[in-house]
This record gives sequence, C-alpha cells and structure tokens, in this order.
Amino acid sequence: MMNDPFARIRPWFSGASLLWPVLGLLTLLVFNAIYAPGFFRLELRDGHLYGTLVDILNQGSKVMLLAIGMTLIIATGGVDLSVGSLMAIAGAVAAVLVTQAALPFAAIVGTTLALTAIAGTANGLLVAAVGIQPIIATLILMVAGRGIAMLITDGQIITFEHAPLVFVGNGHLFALPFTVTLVLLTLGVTSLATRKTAIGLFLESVGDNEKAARYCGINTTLVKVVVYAFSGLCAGVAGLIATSNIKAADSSRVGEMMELDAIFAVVVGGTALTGGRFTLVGSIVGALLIQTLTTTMYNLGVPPAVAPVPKAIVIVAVCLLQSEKFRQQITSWFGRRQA
Amino acid sequence: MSEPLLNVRNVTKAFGGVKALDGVGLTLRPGEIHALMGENGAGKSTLIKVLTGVYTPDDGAMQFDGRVIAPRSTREAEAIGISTVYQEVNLVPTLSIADNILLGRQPTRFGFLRKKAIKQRAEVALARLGLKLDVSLPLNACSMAEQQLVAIARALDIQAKLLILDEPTSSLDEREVEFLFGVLRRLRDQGMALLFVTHFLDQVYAITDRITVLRNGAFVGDFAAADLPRLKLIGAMLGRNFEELESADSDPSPAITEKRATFLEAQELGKRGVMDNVSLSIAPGEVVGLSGLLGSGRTETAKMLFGVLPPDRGSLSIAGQRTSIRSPRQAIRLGLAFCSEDRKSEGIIPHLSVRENMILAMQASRGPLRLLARSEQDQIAAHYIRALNIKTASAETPIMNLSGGNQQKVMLARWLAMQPKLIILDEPTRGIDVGAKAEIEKLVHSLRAQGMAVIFISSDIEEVVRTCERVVVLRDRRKIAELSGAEVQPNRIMNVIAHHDE
Amino acid sequence: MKFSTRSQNLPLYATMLVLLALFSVASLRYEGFFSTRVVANLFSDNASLGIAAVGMTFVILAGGIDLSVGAVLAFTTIFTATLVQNHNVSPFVALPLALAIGTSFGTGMGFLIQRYELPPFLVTLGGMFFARGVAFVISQESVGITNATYDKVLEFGVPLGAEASLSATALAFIVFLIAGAVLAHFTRFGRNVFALGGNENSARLMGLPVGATKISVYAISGFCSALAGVVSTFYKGSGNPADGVGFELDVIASVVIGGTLLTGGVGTMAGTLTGVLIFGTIQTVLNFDGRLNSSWLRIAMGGLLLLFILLQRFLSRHTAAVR
Amino acid sequence: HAADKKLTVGFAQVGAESAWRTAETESIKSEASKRGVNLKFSDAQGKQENQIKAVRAFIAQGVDAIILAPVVETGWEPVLREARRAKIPVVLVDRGIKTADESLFATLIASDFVAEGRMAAEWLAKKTGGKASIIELQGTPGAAPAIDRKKGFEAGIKAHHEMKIIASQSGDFRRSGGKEVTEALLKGSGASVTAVYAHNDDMALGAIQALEEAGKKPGTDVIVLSIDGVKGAFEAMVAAKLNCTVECNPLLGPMAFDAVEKALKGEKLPKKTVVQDRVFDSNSAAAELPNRRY
Ligand SMILES: Nc1ncnc2c1ncn2[C@@H]1O[C@H](COP(=O)(O)OP(=O)(O)OP(=O)(O)O)[C@@H](O)[C@H]1O
Ligand SMILES: Nc1ncnc2c1ncn2[C@@H]1O[C@H](COP(=O)(O)OP(=O)(O)OP(=O)(O)O)[C@@H](O)[C@H]1O
Ligand SMILES: [Mg+2]
Ligand SMILES: [Mg+2]
Repeated sequence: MMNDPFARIRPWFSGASLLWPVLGLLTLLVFNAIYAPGFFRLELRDGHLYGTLVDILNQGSKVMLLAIGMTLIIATGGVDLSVGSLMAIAGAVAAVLVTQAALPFAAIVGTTLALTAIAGTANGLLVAAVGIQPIIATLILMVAGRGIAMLITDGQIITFEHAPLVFVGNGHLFALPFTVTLVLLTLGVTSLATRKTAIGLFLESVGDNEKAARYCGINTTLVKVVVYAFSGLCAGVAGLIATSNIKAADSSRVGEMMELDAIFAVVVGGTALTGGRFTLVGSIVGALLIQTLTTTMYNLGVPPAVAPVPKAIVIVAVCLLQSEKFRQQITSWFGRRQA
Repeated sequence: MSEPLLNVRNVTKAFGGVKALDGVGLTLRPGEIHALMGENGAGKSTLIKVLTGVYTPDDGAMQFDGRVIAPRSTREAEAIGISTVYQEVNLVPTLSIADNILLGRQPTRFGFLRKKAIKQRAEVALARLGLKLDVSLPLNACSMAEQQLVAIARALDIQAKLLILDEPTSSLDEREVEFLFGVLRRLRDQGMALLFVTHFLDQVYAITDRITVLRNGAFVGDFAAADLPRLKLIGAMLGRNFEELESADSDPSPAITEKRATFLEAQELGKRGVMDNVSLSIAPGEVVGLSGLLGSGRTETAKMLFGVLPPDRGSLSIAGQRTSIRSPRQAIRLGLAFCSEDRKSEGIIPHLSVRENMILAMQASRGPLRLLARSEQDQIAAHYIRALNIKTASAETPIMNLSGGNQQKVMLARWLAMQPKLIILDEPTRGIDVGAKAEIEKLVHSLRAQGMAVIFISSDIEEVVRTCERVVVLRDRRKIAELSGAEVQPNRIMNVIAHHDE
Repeated sequence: MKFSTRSQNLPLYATMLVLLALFSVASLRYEGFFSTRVVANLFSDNASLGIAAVGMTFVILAGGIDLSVGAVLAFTTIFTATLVQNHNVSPFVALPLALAIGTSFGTGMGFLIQRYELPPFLVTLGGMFFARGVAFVISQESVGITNATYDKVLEFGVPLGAEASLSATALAFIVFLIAGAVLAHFTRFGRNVFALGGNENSARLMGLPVGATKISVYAISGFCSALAGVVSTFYKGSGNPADGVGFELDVIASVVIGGTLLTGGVGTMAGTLTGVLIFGTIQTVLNFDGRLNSSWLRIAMGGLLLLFILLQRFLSRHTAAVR
Repeated sequence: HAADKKLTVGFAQVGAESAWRTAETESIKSEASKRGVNLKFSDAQGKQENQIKAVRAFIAQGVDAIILAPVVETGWEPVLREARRAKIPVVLVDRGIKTADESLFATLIASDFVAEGRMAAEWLAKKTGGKASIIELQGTPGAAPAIDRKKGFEAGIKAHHEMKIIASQSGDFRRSGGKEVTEALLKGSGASVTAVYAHNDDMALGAIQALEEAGKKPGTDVIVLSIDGVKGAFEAMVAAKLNCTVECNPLLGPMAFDAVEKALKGEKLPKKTVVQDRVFDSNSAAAELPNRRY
C-alpha cells in the first residue's frame, strides 16, 4: 500500500482539485492589478480596513453564505432555488420585528433564522419525504416565498435604524467587516461539522449512490431534510446581511437571481451538480470569483448592458482551465509545435 | 491452422501509478472459443477495454482481420466487427428491455422506429438464450441475471467476427449457462471467434479451446485447454500452489451441530406484487441457502427480510421477539446485514475511497456524530484488504477504480466489519476468482463457527451445497421445499425445482 | 403474478388528470373560462415557452441542462427585429439566419460540453451571459416591427368556432411539439438521447454515438430557443434585448412538472406539453380571478403549484398501489 | 350597457418591484373601489409575456375596459388589436408605447422620462454652475425609464462642457445595487466624483449610504440627485443627504378612471396626457413631506 502523506488533510479539500478555481481567481486579481489602479490599495480608517478587496469580501459574503448551504445540498444531489426568497423573508421578518416589536435582538435574530430554517425544512420534506424533484420543490418556495416576504412588509420598503441589526451588515470586527466574521464562522462550523463528524461522509454517500447509502443504514431522508434546513438557515443569515446592508427590507428585490450565483459558485468551486464529493472551500473561492468579476466590470467601466459578455468569457475560461481534456489538448498542441 | 483473427502484442496500460497491463499479448483464431483467465485485478477487463476502444493503450499493437486497429470507442470497435459484453452490466435501466437489446440498431422505416419489429426482434434475441420476458418492461424491473442475459442478447444481435464476453455467467445458473453455451458453440461453428472471461473452471473446460492466462497485468501464457489440467491452470493464475484451497473444495457439508435457539423466524412473509409466500428460520451458527431458478424470488426474499421491501403479510420474529422490519436501518439495528447482488447500483459508493466504503455501514450504525477515529478506520481497512486479499493501490483509492471482483470483496468487508448476528449474502462470490471463492467459503465456515447466522444465495448449486446445511427452495416467488442434512445434494435441489408440481 | 406493463406512464396520466381537474374547477368558478378562446390563448400565449420547452426536454432527457434559452430568445428577437426594421432585410432572410445562429450557438455550447467534459450548467450559464450581452450590443432598446409579411402572419388564424382562432404562433407550437415528440419517441436519435441520459457510461459502452447525440441536443435546444424568439417576434411584433429574463426557469419548470426527470433518461414530450399547459393555466386562473394583490398572487401561484404537484404524486402513487 | 351595472376594469400592472410601483397600484385600486368599479388586477412580475397574457385573459372575460402599464414600449400591437376587435378601450398609464397606429389605445397618461432626466440635469447645472464630475446609476439595462432618463440627462448636460459623467453603471433600480456600485466606483474610476445621479430614488438612497461609509458627506461633499420622489427621498432631503428629486407621479388612479369613463361614453380623448412632474430640492422638501403618501 502506498503512503499518502496528505491523507489526513485531504478530506477537507476533497472533491475536484482546488487548484484551478484558485488559479482563475488569481488570474482575475492579476488582471485587476494591471488594469485597475488602486485595486489592491488598502488603508486603515477609524481602525477599519478600507479598500476594494475588503468590499469584495463584504459584498461577496451573501453569496458565500448561500454557497455554503448550497454546497451541502448539491452534495446530496439536490439544488435549492428558494434561497433568494428566503433572504427576502428573513429581511422582512427582521425589519418588521425591529421596527414594531420591542424584543431583544437575540430573540429577533433567533425568530428570523428559525423561520427560514423551518422553510428550508419544508423544502427538505418535499424533496425527501414526498419525493418531488428538488428543482420543483424549491421553485415553489421561490415563488411563494417572495410573496410571503412582500406580505410581511405589506409591499413597502421598511427602513430601520436599529443599531444591532445595522451592525450585522455594516459593522466591523477585527478591522474587517463583521460579515467576514460571519462567513468564517459559518464556514468553520460547517467544515468541522462535516469533517469532524460523519455528516460529510453521509452527505457524499447519499449524493453518490442514494440506494447504496440507504442499504448501509443511513437515514437518507433525515440527511436531506437537514441539509435543506441548513441551507434555509444560511439564506436567513445572508438575508439579514443584505437587509442590514441597506438598512431596509426590500422584499421584492432582495436576493433576486442570487440562487444562480450561489449554484455557480459551488459548481465553479469543484462540486459536481450530480452530487457526491464536495468542497466548501472551493465554493467560497467560487463566490469570491463572481464577486471579483462584478467589481472588475465596475472598475473597468464596462457598460452594464454588455458586461455579461466578458463575464461569459471568464466563466467559460475558468471551466476550460478546470477541464483535464482541455489542458491535455493544449499541451499536445504545444508539444507538436516544439517538435 | 487458420490465420489469426486478432493479434495483440505487447499491450501496456497504466492508471496513474498502477500498471494494469504490462506487455500483454493475445491471439485469437476464427472458430475458436478462447478463455481469458486470471485473478481479480489481473487485468482481464482492462485488456478487453483496450481492445474495444474504451481505453487507449500506452503501448503495443493490435491487428484484427489482417489490419492494424486502434479503435477509439466501442462504436468503432463494433464497426470493425467486435461485439462486447462488459463485466458490469452496462445497459440503461430506465429503458425497456427491447430498447436495450436494439439500441442504436433498431429497424426503421423512413427513419422511424418500427416498434413491432423491434419487439419481435428483441423477443427472438432473448428466445435464443431460452428467455421469455415482456420486452416492453423497463430493464430495472429485471433481476440481475435477467439483465445479464439481456446484455448478452444485445451482443448476439449483431453480426460480429469477434464476440467478447466479460464474466457473462456470473449471475446465471446452470440452465442459463447451458443455453448460453449452446449458442456460443453454434457461433463458433459458424466461424466466429469468442473471447470469454469467467472464474468458473468447469465452464472453462466445458467450452473453451484455448486459454490465455494473465497475472498481475502480465502475460503468463497461451495454452490449449486440453493440455492444461486444472491444477496447472490455477497455478498459472495464482503463481503458487493450490493444494490447500483444493482441499476446501472437497470438504463435505458439515453435520448440523447441536440445535440452538432460532435467531430469526419468518412465517408466511409476502408482499403484494413482489413475493407470494415464504417461511424461513435460522439459528446462530447456521448457514441456510436460498435456491431456485432465476426470478424465483431469492433476492426479493432477502430484501423483504432486510426491510428494503417491507412485507405486508406474515410474521417475523427476531431473537424470540415479534417485530416487523420497515427499513434497512432498522434491520441493521436488529443485527442484520445484507450484501446485495447488484453491487453497482446497490453496493458501492463509486467516488468514495475503499476505506470509506468499508466503514460506511459501521459508521451509519454509530450515527453521524460519533465519528470512527481515523486510526480505527485505517486499521479496519488495512485488516480487510489483507484478510480478503483486496487488490487496490491504497485504501484511499476510489472504489470505482477497483476491478469488479475486488469491489465485491470490499462490499463483503463492509458487512463483516459490522459483526452482524445474521448476514444475508446475495451472490457473494459473483465475479470473484477461484482463490478468493474458496477463501470466501472458508470465511463463511468461520463465521458459522463464530456463531453468526448466514443466509447464502448463489446461482452455483455446488457452492450452495458445499456451504449450506439447510436449503430453502423457491419457485415462482414462493417457498416450495426445504432440504436439510443429507438431502442437501445438487441433484435433489434440481429435482425439487424441476418437478415440484408433478 | 403479473406486473403492470405501463406503470412508467402513470405519472404522465396523473399530470394530465391534474391539468384536467384544474381546468374543470376553473371553468366552474370563472365565467367565460370554459371557452375555445381560453384554450386557443393558452396555446398562443405559451407558444414561445412551449417551443423552448421542446428543446429543453431533449437536453434534460440527455441528462443536461440549458440555462441560455431566455438569452438566446432575447438575442433572436432583437436580431431579427433590427434586421427587418432598421436594415430592411426580408424576413425570409432574417428568420433563417436567426435560426441558424441560434442552432450554431447551441452547437458551440454542446461542443464545449462534450469535447472538454465541462459541466453544462456552467457552459450554458456562460452562454446565457454571452447571448444577453450581445443582444444589448445590437440594440439597447426594444425595436418594433412593421412589416407586411409580419402582418400577414399575424392575421392568419385557423378559426375555432365563432369567437376564437388558433394563431400562427399557436400552430407553430403544436407543429413543433409534434415534431419533437416524433423525434424523441419514434427515431433512433430519440432513443439514443434517452440512453445517454439514463446512463452515459453504458450508452458509450453500448456503442452509441454519445458525443454526436450530446452536441445535437444542445443544437436542438439552441434552434428551439431561436425559434421561440422568432415566434415571440410574431407574437409581439417587436424585438427586445431584455426579453426572457428568468425564462429558462419557467421552461425548466414546465418540463420537469411534465414528469421529465432532471437526472435524465425519463420523460415524454406529452408530459412537457402538459407541464406547459399547467403552467399557463395557473397563470390564466390567477388572471381571471384578479382579486389578489401582488403578494397573494405569488403565494397563490406557489400554493397552486404545490397543490398540483402533490396531487400528481398522490395520483401516480395511488394508482400504482391499486394495480 | 345598463348604466347601473357595475363596471369591470382590468389592470395589467408590471409588478411590485419598487415603492413607486406599489404606490401606483394602490392609487388605481383605491380609485376603483371609490368609484365602485370591479377591478381585475394582474401582476406580471416584470415580464411582458405575462402582461400580454393578462390582457388577453381580460379580453376573454369581456371586461369593459383595460388599464395597462406597459413594461416596454414595443410589442403591444397584436394584443391591442385584439382588444380593439373586442371593442374594449385601453388606457395606458405611466409609459407610452411605440406604434404607428394610435387608434390602438384610448389615451396615455404618463410622465415624460426624457424630460425628467433633462430636468435633473438642468437642476444640477444650476446648482453647480455647470461644473460636475458625475457618477450615473442606471436602471435595469433595457428598461425604458433607464434609457430615457439617461438620454434626457445626457442631453441636459451637453451644453455644459465641464459637466462630465465619469462613470456610469447599472444599479438595477435597487437600493443594494446603488450602494454596491457606488462603493466600488468610489474606489476606482469614480474617485473624483462631485455628484451622483441615480435613475431612481432607491438607488440614490443606497448611494448615500455608500458615500457615508466612504467618509464623504452626501448632500454636501457630493451632490446626490434622483428621480421618482418617493417618501424616503423626501426624508433624505430633509436630512440634507439628498439634494434633489424629480417627481414622477405614480398617483394616476383618478386620471386613469376619468379616462376610462370618458372612453366608455365614447368621448374623444387627447392621445396623450403628460403628467406634470415637479422638481423638489432640499428647500421645498420639508413642506412637501407631510403630503407624501408613498
Ligand atoms: N479506471 C481505473 N483507474 C485506476 N485503476 C484501474 C482502473 N481500471 C482498472 N484499474 C486497476 O487495474 C487493475 C486491473 O483491473 P481489471 O478490471 O482489468 O481486473 P480484472 O482482471 O478484470 O479483475 P476482475 O476479475 O476482478 O474483474 C486493477 O488493479 C484495478 O484496480
Ligand atoms: N421492481 C420490480 N418490478 C417488476 N418486476 C420486478 C421488480 N423487481 C424484480 N422483479 C421481477 O422479480 C423476479 C424475481 O427477481 P429476483 O431478483 O428475486 O430473482 P432471484 O431469485 O434473486 O434470481 P436472480 O437474482 O438469480 O435472477 C424477476 O423475474 C424480476 O423480473
Ligand atoms: Mg474484470
Ligand atoms: Mg437474485
């Protein structure tokens, strides 16, 4: 038997190689270093770090959080379209509570997250117990959830100045936006929970071969319900951030199309949509990749209407980079030219 | 002697660091049935995949019908006249049986499928193998053996110069094997060349003209079957003496020792649309066989006991307690284990490592939070890799990269590691080489000695007779007889199956 | 003991039953609902959706996904509108050109997916961005079409009773649905698509033309999206680069509601038609009701979707159990 | 038509994407119930196809009249012809359509988006003496207000050579979009900004937050102006963070139903009624704020 020196740390990065998405991200950063002066400038203001890189972390926090939950769902072979609407619900509930109820902040956050987790559980039950295809099961909540959020805010944009809630999306901790802490915390807890227990193994088994996993005695229904509930929770946190960010609950717009960004982040990060092996770190890299891309477009002054074109090119380029077949072909061309 | 049809020289193929084939040669002549033999992981399937364009060889040359070939896909191989049945049944489970047989070459009129003609041709193809099925049923309604026959029927349906069969008989019982051999002989007589992989020595001698032996990816030799006695063949395959294992072969069925309290007692279990009726009881230290023709309901019985197909009538008690098992989880909690015959769709978790596959059931029974210590996992993996002689690059290799027989051994390890009170083995020796087969028989004996109850399902009646002290015979989804002690004889079982009604 | 031979069709029948139930209840509740006009509208209003869904069905059956349909539709509408309106190109030139571009675009994506084994989700997401961006490069504003040929097509209609007539767009939908059904269910190519989605590896080992089939389904989807765009220009008499945002989800949803498995290999064209009609009928019902505000409208839409999917599950399970 | 029979009117709304839109819906709904009209409401979730479906459903139901707030300017001719064939008058609100055949609708009651953009530019020119480095926050690409407000604004600053748009990105008409874009631009191409022009109030409110976080004083260091005139904008003006908003009146209910009734009586209507939009700045904001209902 061969000795595998990385055997111990490998599970933390399992799934496809992280190398390629990271390389994609680095390329983008290098590009910015050349074409966007000031991209890497960081200054300390009032004890806070300030600069484009910080913005990327801060703005990207929502997709990163969604991507963490989404990774686990995708690992089981599912998908969650409802996260954007769940963000709206979270924002609506929190905003209404801070403006209309005299509750301690912890209770408000608790209620909000409990609600989105319950909504996620409902998704999970539809998928795992009723057996509806994930895309449809979560589409239902995607459509209805936004209606519920709008109902809660009565179709209005609810603004607030509630200091703790404002802090969630705008505050700073350790010189960095508080959202970074939230992401790291969620990532840390999720990584530990999946790799220091057998949960990760169970998720991968269910996604890779559900029937075999069931025959091994894994409660596949429970596993699925839990990941959807967890994704609901992540969406709740992301919703709080988004709402706090603009100090307003914008039920009809918040989180729109973010489900696609989250799925994109996960897939670019190296977790296959077909389920099985997953990598949380990869998804985070994927999320940073899209956020950097968006910021790059702003910085270069690409007209918004045509901005999708360079975006498309980057996406396909990163894909090709990840493709072993493509790399082989490039090497063979290169080899032939030399010969 | 006629010109060779296929001439393979010096083929080499490596996967990462593993050399699956190392300078292998193979010569086939028209009108010959040729066996490819070797231990699990010797490289047989890899050689076949190289021949048929699934893998590109790293080195070597292939000549077919006088021309140099380098097929890049199965499709190309078929086009030049090589038809193949791969080891794992490679069909599309969601399509109908007829579709599976004729996919890609359905009769058409003006570009449209002729459904009636398709149905007919599929039925004819199956009838050649002595099989009568409703060909409009989806393939996933078929048992493993039926699927295997469908795959063979598909390969037989085209006019090829060379037919390759990678373990076609692993799920078949004698009757089907006879049918198949009849067909193969006829094809040989028509001048077709056949390449054939099996781990059943009897079959090798019954039908083949020549034998090529591989060992550890290397070419050992090409022999005329008549010049190669069994023992020499085994010696060539294993590279060592086989006397000890041979002795296990002739072990008589051990007499029933003292009667112990029944562990599991099933009475008149049945499930609408699945099983009519089966009763069965088993005590610790007992090995009970389930026998019957294909489709008789052996697998279904196992699945009813294991909670995969919870029965809707009858009663079940375990260790004297009335229970009903509604899910595999519950079955496992009660001390049952079930090693499925369909390792591809019900057994392996393909992308997970050998280690993870082995400890999965054990971990599941501990629950998600109490993770088995990594050192313990490594230990278990190392233990079973050694104990079952599993050929793998490392315990961290994804199981899908293992050869079929080695995957099967990992599945066994998964359930043995659980130390269950009752283990149901559905075709445990499917695709396992002679050496390992004997080892597994020994293993069953030692499990029995440890007081484990074993339900043993196998299409190989000899094997059932060798291992089991009692045999429950099924037919048409119901129990028709139970034989024990001296009655456990191949002839008796065959007789019961054949002449029950009369 | 004999097994039902057609158990795999149960979900389809259940879905059709659900559609029927939905339609009957609505007819009883809303005045004017039970009319040929509503039925004709259902087909013409959902013609683009339906045609794109035909293409999507092939992609999903083959185990893939195509997120670019909405953007390709938008590109096609603005491309043809600009040519016809601003450059005086005859529709007989512009439309085939648009269809050819859509098909090549799909082929290109299919090639990337097949040749380099890229995930379809990402490639078609890239395709979506690309087509959308190019649409805006052509024109940032919507362009109306005034053209004699267009008017002629618009006036065309197969009369259905006194009130209603089946428009050209509706006819195009029906014709392409039938063509799609024939291709999917009555040709070798169709069977290969099913096999590819059922198990790609097996399909390869069975010697099927996996690569060509894979590329073809994306080509078909590209063609259908472009055709949906063309139909949309007839439906509206205009082209708009911002058209069809979120359209891909509607299309995927209709296909999947129709019983096609997102994992590939299982589904029917008839199911897709049913899915599209269920989708459209829910919308029509809500429009007929007209009493809900924006929030409740969304909740009702989700609720109805849930109700019908549960009903569909229940029916197909129940009937299976009874057999 | 029996005079005493309750009138049924269908209203095909774009969606509920902003406070402005909700105010418009509310205005039409409350006016309908005031007049005892049976209103059929449809929300198209921002999609033209859905709006067309709604209009056709209204026709199939045989409503008496249709109020349509078209999401884009083209693509209505076929369905409006159908309405005309069914003799159902259509009143367009808040945005016009492009057509050669004006008989397709009874009348249009709307603001002039181009004029709004120009008014904003003129106000800014006056305020700054014709000297400004501007960040423009565009609406959703392709949306008519975004296109026209951009056009109008560009035309308005053309005469002033020292007024320049130094960066122009889309904030998608959202608060969060306005904030994110401004935040990014302040560190990049828009670092030397002296004014922010947003195509709607929501984005301006987001931009204000971004300016504050960047250590700038919105309203003082950087002039912020926008369009729509929703309540939040007035509050921001009172707080001296927003300098100006060009009103785009959503309270079209009364005018719309007046038009419906006239059209049903067969009276001749002007093809277009332009709603007069006013410019509010910090001076007039405080007085107006109590009157704002949306
Ligand atoms: N795709 C692959 N990647 C890595 N290793 C592989 C792969 N396929 C086969 N191998 C290795 O190559 C060796 C030969 O495998 P092969 O499947 O040819 O054996 P076999 O002789 O057919 O055995 P069996 O009797 O068990 O089917 C094995 O050690 C296996 O682990
Ligand atoms: N889900 C199903 N739907 C319809 N028929 C099924 C289904 N599962 C199994 N069958 C049928 O049940 C019969 C019995 O299958 P089973 O697997 O029990 O056979 P077996 O006795 O184990 O034999 P072997 O596995 O050797 O073929 C088969 O003929 C198969 O056609
Ligand atoms: Mg093999
Ligand atoms: Mg069996």
